[in-house]
Amino acid sequence: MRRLIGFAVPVVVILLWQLVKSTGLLPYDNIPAPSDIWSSTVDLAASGELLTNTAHTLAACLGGWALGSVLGLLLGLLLGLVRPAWTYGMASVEVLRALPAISFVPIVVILLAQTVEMEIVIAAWVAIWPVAISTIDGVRGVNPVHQDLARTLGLSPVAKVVKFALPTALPKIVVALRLSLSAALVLAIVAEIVGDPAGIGYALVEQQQSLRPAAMFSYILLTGVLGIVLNFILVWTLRFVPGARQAAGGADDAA
Amino acid sequence: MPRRTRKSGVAPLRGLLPLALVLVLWQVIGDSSSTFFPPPAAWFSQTWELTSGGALVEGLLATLETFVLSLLAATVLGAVLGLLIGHVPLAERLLGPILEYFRFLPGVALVPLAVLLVGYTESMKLYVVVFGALWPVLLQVRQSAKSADVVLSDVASTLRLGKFAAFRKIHLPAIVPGLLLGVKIAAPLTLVLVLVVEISTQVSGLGKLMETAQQNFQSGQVYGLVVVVGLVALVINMLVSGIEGFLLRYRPQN
Amino acid sequence: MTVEATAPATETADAFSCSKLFVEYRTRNKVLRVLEDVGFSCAQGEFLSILGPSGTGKTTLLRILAGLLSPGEGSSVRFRGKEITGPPTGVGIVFQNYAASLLQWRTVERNVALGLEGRTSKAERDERVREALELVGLADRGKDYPWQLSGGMQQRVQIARSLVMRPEVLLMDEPFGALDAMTKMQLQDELLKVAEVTGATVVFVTHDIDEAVYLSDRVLVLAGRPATVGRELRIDLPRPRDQVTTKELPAYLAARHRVYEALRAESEAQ
Amino acid sequence: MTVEATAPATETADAFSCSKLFVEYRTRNKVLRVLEDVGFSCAQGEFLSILGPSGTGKTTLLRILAGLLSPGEGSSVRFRGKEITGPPTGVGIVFQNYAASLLQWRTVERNVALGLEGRTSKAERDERVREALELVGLADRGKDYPWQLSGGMQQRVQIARSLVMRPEVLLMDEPFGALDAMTKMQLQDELLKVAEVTGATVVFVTHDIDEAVYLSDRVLVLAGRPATVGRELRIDLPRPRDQVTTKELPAYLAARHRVYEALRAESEAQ
Amino acid sequence: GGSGGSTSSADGKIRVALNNTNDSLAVLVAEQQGFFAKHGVKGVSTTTLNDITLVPSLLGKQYDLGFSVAPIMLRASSSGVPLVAVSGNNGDSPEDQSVQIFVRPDITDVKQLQGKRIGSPTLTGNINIATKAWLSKNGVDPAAEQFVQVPTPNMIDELKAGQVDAVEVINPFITVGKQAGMRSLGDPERALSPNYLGGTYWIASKDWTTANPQLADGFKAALQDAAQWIKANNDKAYTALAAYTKVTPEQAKKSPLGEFTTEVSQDDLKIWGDAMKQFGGFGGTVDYSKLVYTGSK
Ligand SMILES: Nc1ncnc2c1ncn2[C@@H]1O[C@H](COP(=O)(O)OP(=O)(O)OP(=O)(O)O)[C@@H](O)[C@H]1O
Ligand SMILES: Nc1ncnc2c1ncn2[C@@H]1O[C@H](COP(=O)(O)OP(=O)(O)OP(=O)(O)O)[C@@H](O)[C@H]1O
Ligand SMILES: [Mg+2]
Ligand SMILES: [Mg+2]
Repeated sequence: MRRLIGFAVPVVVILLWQLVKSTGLLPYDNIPAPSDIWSSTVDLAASGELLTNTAHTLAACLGGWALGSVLGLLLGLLLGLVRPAWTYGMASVEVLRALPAISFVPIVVILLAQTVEMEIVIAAWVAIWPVAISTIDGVRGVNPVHQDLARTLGLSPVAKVVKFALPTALPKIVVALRLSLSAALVLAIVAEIVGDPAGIGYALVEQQQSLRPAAMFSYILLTGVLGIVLNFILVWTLRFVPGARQAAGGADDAA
Repeated sequence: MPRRTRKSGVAPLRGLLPLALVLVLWQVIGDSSSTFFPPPAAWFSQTWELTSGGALVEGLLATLETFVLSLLAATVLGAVLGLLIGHVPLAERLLGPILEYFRFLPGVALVPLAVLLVGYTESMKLYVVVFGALWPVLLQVRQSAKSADVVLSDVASTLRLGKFAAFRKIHLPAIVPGLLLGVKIAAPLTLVLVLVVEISTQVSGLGKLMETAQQNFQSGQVYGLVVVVGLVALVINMLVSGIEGFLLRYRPQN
Repeated sequence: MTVEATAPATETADAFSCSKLFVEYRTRNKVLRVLEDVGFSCAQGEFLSILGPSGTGKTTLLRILAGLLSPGEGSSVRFRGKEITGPPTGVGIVFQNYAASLLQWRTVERNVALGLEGRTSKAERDERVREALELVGLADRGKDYPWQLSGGMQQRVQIARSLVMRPEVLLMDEPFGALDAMTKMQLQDELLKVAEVTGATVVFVTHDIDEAVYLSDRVLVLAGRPATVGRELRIDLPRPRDQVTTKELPAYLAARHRVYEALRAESEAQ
Repeated sequence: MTVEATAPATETADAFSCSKLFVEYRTRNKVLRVLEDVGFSCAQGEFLSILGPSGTGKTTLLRILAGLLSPGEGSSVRFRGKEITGPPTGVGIVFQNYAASLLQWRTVERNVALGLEGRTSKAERDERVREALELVGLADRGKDYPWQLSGGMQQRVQIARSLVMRPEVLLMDEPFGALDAMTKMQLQDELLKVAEVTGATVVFVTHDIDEAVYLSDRVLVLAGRPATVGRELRIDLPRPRDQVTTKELPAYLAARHRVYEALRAESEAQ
Repeated sequence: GGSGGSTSSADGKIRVALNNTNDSLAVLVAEQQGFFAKHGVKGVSTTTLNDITLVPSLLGKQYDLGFSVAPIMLRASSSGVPLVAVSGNNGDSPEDQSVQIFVRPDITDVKQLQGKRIGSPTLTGNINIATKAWLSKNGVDPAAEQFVQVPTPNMIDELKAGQVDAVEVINPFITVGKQAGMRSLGDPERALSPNYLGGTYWIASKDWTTANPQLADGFKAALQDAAQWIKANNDKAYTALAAYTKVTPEQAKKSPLGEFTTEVSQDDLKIWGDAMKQFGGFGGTVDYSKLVYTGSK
């Protein structure tokens, strides 16, 4: 019941929006009223179009996120734990992670065509960095007493990583996973807007060009909902990873 | 005592070696007549053309200005919101869901909306960029605030520090490492977002140059500008790492 | 459980008084009742020690007195006659987990100065910090960071931090636990001096029977599961006390014996 | 500084031997020399205690023996005749800062099992963990997380974690510091039993003179600034020892007195 | 999305990238009315985005043919991308106003646009080049204007909000603008040439036309048939278009269809090239004769 308070703010925002719209204070065609957005959402859902497009974008986002996160984790472990790798690689990573993925879309299109694989590559590219940087930061934060302990127990390098470095880094990695999830979703959509005519991103453009701004907003607002659902699933899944629960900030996050 | 790794530190420039190798390789085996994959020498010559009219410097300055302002705004806003929802349960319940929602909205799709409401101004760029760059700081700060040792809160309350003093002396320093991690993630992201906004509105900046080059099929220039962006990112990162080293100077060094 | 009769203190003269105090910790899969029907009072200016097996609830009790933890519904805990709702003024606390209680980003000096900032002039603050650090034998380590100190030194920084506030009430959780005999004795004497000069009330958790007897006016033994006040022993030794002469008094040895017996009896009764 | 003569042990029978050992900590603005010209050896199977004022360098010394810290250039530290370069196998350590040494994300059980994982079968591991937890009186707290335990309990978890490995050498830094007298005695006896049965060598840092005398074959007193081995005292008490009968022996009281005097003399000499 | 693959000559299949506007009507009709089949071509069309990824996807062999405009062709070709225009698209239609310059209510004359902010769909595109030529012809210095990139659907709103002073609008948004009472200052397209000027093409890579001349011929012939059919069956064409662009037939009918042609004129391309040099900062060299597909005969 107390969690319902979280709906207060959105409800107020929607009511205000509807109000300015119906009083004509906001005369722009490209900002439709919430009521219109709702009815167009219902139509899109009924036609099945919503589901198809969402499924496409979801596949691209999750594929990119999973690929990027795994690569980011491995990269982070390498750079965080192997000193020479950091010395002879970190600056390159700093350069790479600032490159705007969007300007690579045409090039990736040459290599992979306008396909979901292209979207996955673009989404993965942005998902790598938060995870890599957080992993580096996390594994280096292993408390000195724990470092001593791991050494006296004579643990293998792998055991040190699994039992000390990763759990220490976990809270930061969890946050990074959540960040890379949203980044992957946004970039999958961007890739659809400029590169691959499919999914939510293309639907946005298409609906707008077909003079249906309400339907376009349906997709934009749907994206946020999709994000919340994905995030909820992520946080929920993490409950089964030992130690990650506290890291994820508990169940309250899921709302 | 070699066993402790440095917790922070500026990445040495030797780290550019792998990238340099790739570029050299590209130059050697690349096809100089390729339209989309020209070798690095062509990047340089094509990009050099941009310096003649001052276009490159002008674009760089415009991008940097938006970047600096956006990163500052994103850091402050992210830290404030992160602390608020990390420490105040009511704020978390009230704002948590809507923030979580906003986090996933595709900022690029909102550019037209921002333009409509704010216009083709620098502040429009700022709003859009901050909207997208705020999250790493917010989430990391919130995480740090939540996981701060309870004993520290006990110290604050038994010393009867006022709310403000407790915040300034205990809660704020305790989130500094998390805040810095957030900024480290946010800084390149901010740069990317500035470029994306510039690319899609073509108001000014390196993004505008990049998009123009792309429309002109001057791939060499696109790559050259990408290199410029990478160098900017490297400098920014060194600054952030330097600040981190200074703020966390209390930590063990070895 | 026998409770030796003590003269009931008048309401206003009590620093603390508890009755029907109980505490439960709620964890994911169970509820752990730690304290049960704890009742005692501590007069103003009294030096009260709390002893008991590891894990009985001494730290828990101290946190309740400090207003950091609310006891179970129906418990009554009063400070100077008023129900405790939050940390009262004039109460200083020395935590058991000394390492976690120091601010890692502040030097020793600035850790000690923490509670004084904004409340005294800079000059007075510096002076008091210097005095406090001298008292605990760390005058020359003021500029170091906590991680550069040994365990015992960190504990002493914490003691200095609470003494520098000149509290009227001091709650101390095994403050001398990580100290060698010499340093410990020296700090015991300093503590007694401070308490006498300022008239401070001290509630002192320790595992060291000698220490409890040497310092206290009264000793509470917590025991049982959930724990309650098993015994209450008055220590009638003349003050000021002295490490050599007091400890040679037959009354000291007798008190020591009584406390030891009480502890053993309580532990075995479990 | 007087060093009482002890029979020089043969090279191979020594678990540890140090000579000309010194350590410096380099911090931003100064170099702090902590140990200077420390030389001693510890025979295999010996129980050696180290006493000394807070901040002398006991923890530092233990970390060097554990191979966790390299001493200054020119120092020699050998384990079984070989120069120490990293943590040797078969050495267990109990850290002074118990709160920091437990893994907060693992239950008590899994903290204790840590070193066994992948080295024994699951069944054997469970069995040994159960035994170790029983030994320290925490058999019923295996499923709890460290933050749900009291200070003394956390320290006991750490002890169980090192005992479960059945180490040939045990380095213990104030392991019983946060325990009440009863629990402490009980664990002292368990430790002696374990050491005897397994023939383990123990290097034991403590501030408790009684404890040092009761447990040890030999006591080293570290003192001075920088610290060195001020005294070395052999404790010739019959084994097995007993909390009541041993402590009533005149030899016990004499040894206790000697250690006390040595400590006082060293502290005052500073 | 579509799928990549090698050149598809053996089975007579051509893959055409369409955009989702009126411009794609001829291909649509050729497909639906069987004109492709009639000329021995198996057309597979995919709706995609008309922008910078088209040229890469032609080179990446994802598509064989795609819709493009003169400036893109010229720029790509001057940077060494071998492209040819297989067929024209929009033809001469005097009454059809395919581009309009809408302005804020307080602007009544072109001259007032001096130093103003103008929204354009693509800064380097044909519409913007034409607009610059038009401004220049009317005595306004295009170099003094601030051009910003605005997605066409947003133009009317931005004009309403006063964020831009003028916009370069194409259909169906011209109709939307007129209904909203916006003032138009006219069509800039005639500024470049008093006669009809072709500017939209179906393009392919040189490699593809060399390898598949029959397919290119067949494609062009099918479009020729389609153009005639559209002229004869305007109503049906509207219906097809409405279904394709997902608007109601009523909405579709509000935008005039105009003529379709398959002609590609080398001279027209040169006019574009000169205009781009004058107004678009274009400095490349182009061999115009190589840009035009002349057929297999
Ligand atoms: N946060 C908590 N959650 C759950 N149980 C707790 C918590 N804190 C303490 N306990 C439990 O409460 C009991 C009493 O703990 P407390 O720390 O008060 O003991 P203590 O008497 O101070 O022991 P010690 O002498 O070992 O410090 C212990 O069994 C402990 O496990
Ligand atoms: N990492 C460090 N950097 C700088 N100085 C240090 C460091 N660790 C310890 N010291 C200093 O070395 C000296 C010895 O420390 P150590 O921890 O060995 O003392 P100890 O004998 O174990 O004391 P205690 O009984 O209080 O635990 C102290 O003066 C301490 O301040
Ligand atoms: Mg306790
Ligand atoms: Mg120590």
